[in-house]
Amino acid sequence: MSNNILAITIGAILVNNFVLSKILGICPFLGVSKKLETALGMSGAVIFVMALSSLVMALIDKYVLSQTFVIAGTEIKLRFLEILVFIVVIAALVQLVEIILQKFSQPLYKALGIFLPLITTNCAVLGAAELNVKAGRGVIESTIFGTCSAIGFALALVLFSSLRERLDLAKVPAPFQGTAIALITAGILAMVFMGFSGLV
Amino acid sequence: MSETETTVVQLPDATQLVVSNSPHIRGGETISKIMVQVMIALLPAAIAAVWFFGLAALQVMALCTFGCMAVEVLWKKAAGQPTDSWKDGSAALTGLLLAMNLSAGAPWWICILGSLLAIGLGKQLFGGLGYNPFNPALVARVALLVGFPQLMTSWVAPQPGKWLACDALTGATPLAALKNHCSPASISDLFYGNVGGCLGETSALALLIGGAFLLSRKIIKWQVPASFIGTVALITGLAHHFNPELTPPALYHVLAGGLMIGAFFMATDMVTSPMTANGALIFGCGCGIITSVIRIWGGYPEGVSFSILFMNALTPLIDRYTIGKPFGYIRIKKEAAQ
Amino acid sequence: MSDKPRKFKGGVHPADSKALSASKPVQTAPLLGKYTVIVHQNIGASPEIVVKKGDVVKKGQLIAKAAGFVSVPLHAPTSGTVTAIEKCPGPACVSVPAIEITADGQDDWGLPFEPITDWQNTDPAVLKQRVLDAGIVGMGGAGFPSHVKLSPTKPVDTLILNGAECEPYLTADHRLMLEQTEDVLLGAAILARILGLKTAVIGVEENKPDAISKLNGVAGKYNVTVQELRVNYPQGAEKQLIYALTGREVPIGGLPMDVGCVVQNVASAVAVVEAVIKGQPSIERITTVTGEPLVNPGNWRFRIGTPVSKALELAGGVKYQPAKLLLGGPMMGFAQNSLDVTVMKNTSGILLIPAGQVSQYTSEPCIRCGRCVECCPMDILPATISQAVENERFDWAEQLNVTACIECGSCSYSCPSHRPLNQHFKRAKAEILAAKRKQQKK
Amino acid sequence: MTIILTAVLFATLLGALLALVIGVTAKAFEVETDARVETVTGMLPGVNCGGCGYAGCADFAKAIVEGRTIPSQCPVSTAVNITRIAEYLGITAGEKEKTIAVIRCGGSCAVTVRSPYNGVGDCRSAALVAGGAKGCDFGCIGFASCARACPFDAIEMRDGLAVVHPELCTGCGKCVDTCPKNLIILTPAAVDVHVYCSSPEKGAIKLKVCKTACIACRKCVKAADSETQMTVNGFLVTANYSNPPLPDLVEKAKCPTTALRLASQHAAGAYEGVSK
Repeated sequence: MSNNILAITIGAILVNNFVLSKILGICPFLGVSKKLETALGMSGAVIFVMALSSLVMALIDKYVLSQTFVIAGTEIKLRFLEILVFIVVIAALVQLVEIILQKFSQPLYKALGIFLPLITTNCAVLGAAELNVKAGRGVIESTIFGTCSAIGFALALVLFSSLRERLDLAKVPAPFQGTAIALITAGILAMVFMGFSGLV
Repeated sequence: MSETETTVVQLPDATQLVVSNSPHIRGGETISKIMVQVMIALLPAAIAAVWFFGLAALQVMALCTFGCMAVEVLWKKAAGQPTDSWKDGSAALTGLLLAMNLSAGAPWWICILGSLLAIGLGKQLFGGLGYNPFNPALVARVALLVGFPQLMTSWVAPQPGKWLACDALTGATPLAALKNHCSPASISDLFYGNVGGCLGETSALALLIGGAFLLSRKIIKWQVPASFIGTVALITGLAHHFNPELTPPALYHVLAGGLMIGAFFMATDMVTSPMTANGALIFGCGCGIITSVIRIWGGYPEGVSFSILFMNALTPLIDRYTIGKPFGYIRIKKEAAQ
Repeated sequence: MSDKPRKFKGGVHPADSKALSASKPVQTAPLLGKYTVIVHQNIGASPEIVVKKGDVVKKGQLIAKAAGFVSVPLHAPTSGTVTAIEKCPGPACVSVPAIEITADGQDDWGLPFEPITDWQNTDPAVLKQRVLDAGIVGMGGAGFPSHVKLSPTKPVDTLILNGAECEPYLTADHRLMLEQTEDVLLGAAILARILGLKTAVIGVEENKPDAISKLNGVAGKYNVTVQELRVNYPQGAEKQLIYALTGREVPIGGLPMDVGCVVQNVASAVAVVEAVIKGQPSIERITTVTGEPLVNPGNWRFRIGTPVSKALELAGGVKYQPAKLLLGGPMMGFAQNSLDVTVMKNTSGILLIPAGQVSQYTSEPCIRCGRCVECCPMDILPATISQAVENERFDWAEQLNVTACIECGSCSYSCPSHRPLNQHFKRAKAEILAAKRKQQKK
Repeated sequence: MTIILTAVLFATLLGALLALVIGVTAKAFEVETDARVETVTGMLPGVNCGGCGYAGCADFAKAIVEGRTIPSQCPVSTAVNITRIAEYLGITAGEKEKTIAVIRCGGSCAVTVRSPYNGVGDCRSAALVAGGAKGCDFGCIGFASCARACPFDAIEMRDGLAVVHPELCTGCGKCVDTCPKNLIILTPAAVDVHVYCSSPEKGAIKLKVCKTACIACRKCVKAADSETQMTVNGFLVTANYSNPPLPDLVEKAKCPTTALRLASQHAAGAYEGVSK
């Protein structure tokens, strides 16, 4: 069990990093990585949402979607509602985070701007839930996987944003300024993360 | 002065006097001097490479060095900037380091492609010298390794003193041998360099001489190689102690593979490593941990280049959080507390 | 105090080039026909001019009076007539008000002060008043009014005399300590009395062994300790000197008195002796005129208001065109673009630098080598700060403690990329100060 | 059918549940915002030039909505835009005279004395070292700090002198603070005649270092339609912007140093290197 959890942790954070290996969640990765402060805020929000959504989704998966209901004599499996349910739940959770954040940290709320509600469409969140279902993980493992994936996302985001802050001071040739050099940097970073392959 | 003096006293022409901020004199250090000294430090390793791998090694080194310089000049020309930046020696050094990361049997186009990746992708895209967040030579090496895994992991076996014997034998590197459970090389072979591998992975002795030169000239910070090699020794030593089956002793790890060249020449690259002494310590430790983990548990036989690149990415963060307190700062705090 | 030479952390070792003038005894410059005394010679408020065009003045007569506490009076360098009060080239290459006095050749002392020979039994307050009246400032370079330093608002237990003279080329203090050894020590004793202290310590860099041994020979008589200092620039910077001698760190934005110290330059100490014992105001100083292009470098005793062109003539003129003319040393001095600028109370050197030695600034990118971080005596990050300034991010520069910078120039000296680091910091400090003032106005 | 009904029912229930949770939280953590601020921000130019005196357009929009300022304080917006904002908020737009920046120095490299300078290529940095190494202590240093600050590219560097193009200048005033010599002032856009000199020094001293300095000869004062159109201040004459001279004054006055210039002609380079 503990070995399995270690494997999930390292796998999710380093080897199969959501951003740099699975290329999930690129939108916020590029969008909020201009400043370290906002990247840290976004990381916190994503970790919170992903941990919570993985837990909730695992519970829904276990107690609703995997169950067979007998209604009016018909056996019904609600598995086909999987994506619909997941997205609705994610949307609701993100909404909650947004409301709470607006109350407690106006500057962070403003800095994250449109990217906060866009966590809803952060495929990393849905991806974590879907991968959990696919791998047949239990509730605890799913939550750990979700959290660690989010930590992996956060790691990539924070690394990337600190690099971008440095690139801000660099004299990048005009055609490559902005998103272009950001994507190139992300590419090199992804190459670096390939070094971790084979760890689990 | 005597009244009878006849020579006219000449005074400076005030209109030609330059005004500028102090200081008005400067120490002799220049970028090119630093680069040349690093290249001199690489000389023993280069000689060792030629000794063990023959003229093929020389060919690779020449191709990479001149390739990098050519890419630098062509890039600057294409960008419409002054093309004299190759004179600072940084491009040539990058090329030499790239060659040190290639096998003696590397085909010519790998060298040229590597030069393009190193100078183009690794350096000029980010704005040139001083702005690249990653070590250019390592960017090229890792890109080649990922792109051409077969080519980049087939090595020439060392044939000491045989100048023309280049593609006669292929051998495995000591670290790859470990992964494939072959018999490892002897410690003395590792130390003198009688093993397969990249040009710069062979002779630990030659690299140590170069490293000592750099340390004595204060070109590199001792913190980086010390903490890097120390951490690798510690982790692999502990791993060996608890599970001798898992991995060979620490000394083997320290001498084998690219650790020496990585610790003395690649991780110490000024542009991509932290500026403060504490930052350098953290940087070296991080490199050591990742290298050990990849070597012991990872899929790749060697983790030095990945670890340095990873820590390169971490450098801005390290720099940010290792800013020391300036002179006279502590007292302010103490007084404020009182 | 231990006998071992002391030092601070960081610093650089420029070639000292002192041999050009170190062995040249101080000569007294001949009386000139005209002196142009720059009015604002001290840090703080500019003094108020009390003479007008056409006035006849005696040597040593008050020509401008102190305006406020941090300000010092100014005295006529010779007897004669005030022929003009208008702008002349100043030490920062910007025209500043000056008083032109045409000498009558008599060089008549007006003797504004009564000599105090029995200083041991004189009230310290009277002595301090004399220091103020004589217009004595820090003669090492900064020009900070001495009487202000002698009026600490915090308890002081150490008087330090600064004889480090860490700037390359300069030998004025060296010659002074050698030729007027007793005066230096007597000055220390008088200053100690003003501060209510019994002892004083004088710090001298170990590259002046002759001065050190000479000082040691008589130091005991005046209760002064001589402390050798390691040769390391900026050893003569106040905060670094205090640290080397006492191990105390002056807080950022603080003054030496915050750590119980008062630092005075050796030349100021001699000026104090002249003011107290002889009753003479501060109207002359020893200045090193040096540099490779000069025919005959040396040390001269100049009246305040002597034009640089005359000083260069005394040194035999130049053999070839120099690249820069500096007032002060090569590390912290000010580049001049006029030969009409005049010697002031804090002009420790007039220096000509040949083109081969001059530092050419370029804006090559920083290669993050960390040389500047290593040598910074204030332990800040010059490289990062300069990048912040280049991007006009002054808030960031302030976070990085740019305000702690003492502008010693060690970072620019050691930078392999030839970056104008020091100028960046000057700019950052000016911008931060301006922003603060703006905020205060609001 | 059952499947469909169940799915619909389940989704509805789930939706209702989540809606309840969000609703309760939203009520508990309510934060008041004024949606109008965002709309007004959208109507502003968005260049964040700060010409209105606020930190960027969003801040200005907030100030308008809160009634602390009026829309016309924006120097960049067109009159139509300002009216639109005023109509949207139901307030009066107010009126603000259109201004342009004038850099009061004509000392290009050709006509001034300069020392060789080596250092940071930025006016504010250069001013700290030898006052910019220019013979005149009050003239344009010529390192383009104002030109870099201009969000509208209205300032051109010509032969070491910053020149404003009146047709591009919006009068935002962003350049004013960048000049270490305080050469830049905002003047009514309608006035075309300016004295391109700011040095209060005596005429003889000025002429030693600059050929286009104002030497206070008063030719322009005498030639003006009324004496009050030009103000004499020590050794410097300036246009009186509350009673401005007419453009033909430049022609009539025959300024011997060409310090008196028309802004439009100055921008076109008509006086370059000219001195009599």
